Amino acid sequence: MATPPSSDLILLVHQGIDADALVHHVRTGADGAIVTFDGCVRNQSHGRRTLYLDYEAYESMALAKMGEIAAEVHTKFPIDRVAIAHRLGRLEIGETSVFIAVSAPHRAAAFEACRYAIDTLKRSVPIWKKEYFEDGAVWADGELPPVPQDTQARKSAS
Amino acid sequence: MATPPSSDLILLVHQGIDADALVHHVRTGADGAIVTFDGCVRNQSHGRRTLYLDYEAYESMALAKMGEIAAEVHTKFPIDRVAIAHRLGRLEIGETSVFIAVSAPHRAAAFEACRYAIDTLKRSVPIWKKEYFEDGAVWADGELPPVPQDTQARKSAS
Amino acid sequence: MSSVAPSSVKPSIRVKVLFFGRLKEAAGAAEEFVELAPGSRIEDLFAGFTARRPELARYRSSLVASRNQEFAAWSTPLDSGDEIAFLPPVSGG
Amino acid sequence: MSSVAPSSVKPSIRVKVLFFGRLKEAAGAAEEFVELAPGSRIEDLFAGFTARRPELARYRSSLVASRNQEFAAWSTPLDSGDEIAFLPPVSGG
Repeated sequence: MATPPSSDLILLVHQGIDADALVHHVRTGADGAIVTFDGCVRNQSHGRRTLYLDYEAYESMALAKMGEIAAEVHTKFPIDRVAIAHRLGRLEIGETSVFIAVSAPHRAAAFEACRYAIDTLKRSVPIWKKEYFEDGAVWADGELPPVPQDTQARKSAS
Repeated sequence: MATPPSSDLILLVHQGIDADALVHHVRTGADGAIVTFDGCVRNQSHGRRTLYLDYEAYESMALAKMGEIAAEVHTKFPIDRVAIAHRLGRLEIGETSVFIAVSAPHRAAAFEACRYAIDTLKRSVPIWKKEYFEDGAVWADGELPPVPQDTQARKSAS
Repeated sequence: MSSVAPSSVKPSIRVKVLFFGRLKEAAGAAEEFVELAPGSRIEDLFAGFTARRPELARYRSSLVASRNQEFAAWSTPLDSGDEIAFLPPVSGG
Repeated sequence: MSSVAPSSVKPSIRVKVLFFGRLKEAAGAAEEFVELAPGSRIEDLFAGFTARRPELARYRSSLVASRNQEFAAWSTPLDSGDEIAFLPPVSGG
């Protein structure tokens, strides 16, 4: 898989995400637009009051997948730089769990790339969220990442 | 015209825009997503090296129009809060000329509302940018805002 | 400077006019007060300026007008106390 | 625990297995090392776990596997030293 340009920043952190540092990282004199996405902890989920969340990750693979998303975004959109950070561990209401910043010469690409990055992250990066309520905890519903075609199986079955 | 909810923040500033304050303003425990747009000064325009920019506004009308955009965004998208700030006066390369933050329970609305707000601002808010190059200055090409149907003229012509 | 009905007995109306951007430079002023005959429209007001400064005429097709901070058609009638602005294509953001 | 060819003379292979999220709780472990017959596939590895813990079988249709940090089909053959993970639906962001 492609590796992201060294100008990109990909982080998993166990403390608060420093959003300003990520924005600073992507800002260059060549850019006319920076779009950011800040995913934050809501105080409720499906109508139940949330107390806090706990995120865990398959860290080495999550970092690799986040880097692949950054690389893919560069091939799909005329952008400049990408920064992606995801936080792990316990998060309180209002805290930022994921932050993505994309810089580009023009705004359309920055918006589209940032949206693509978070949509893809939610579908394909091995991170899991457990939601704690007053009466218990549940693993959040999620999405099954797409897996390569099962060509081996077809071959051995023929 | 509709006025924006008092929870929105609409600013014209003559110094640096405090992006953190705008993001802080829109963040509530009910939100899962905050999308921001940061429009910043590029180091070139159509291949000519830019030295700096100077923005002027019809301030009272610009504030009114920015407030209308915020109000309109609330009617079009299921979002929580909007903050819009535009800077005026001389801006150096890399500085932020406009900053928009939108919070929402879910990310799709936050992205769409933020994009709609900046697109509409660029089309309809009376602000003008003069670009200073090494060999002179020009008023940037712009867009003519849409104007109400000329019904009076038609009536008097009949 | 209006082309509408003579203002012999009627009192004139007085409006504030603002110019912005390249139009401000072309007009040589940012702000002016103008007296017009009652019944004058925004187009009459602008015609008065082009009569005085013919070079303004070439901006006519690439500007919009506002009346009291709302975009307004050229045919909009004026009232005393109105704030009228002539706005070149906007380029904020 | 593999259903493929007998490993009488061939050396066995050894892989590292990781469980995450609800699957980690169901498996009762986050990490394990497993010895299998050469030629074993990811599906054989998982079958070995369900033989030991039948309650894992119900996760089979709602998880994906990875081999060395890449998503991998169930039919993917294993090599000694592989890091295999079983991943429930992801919910980051």
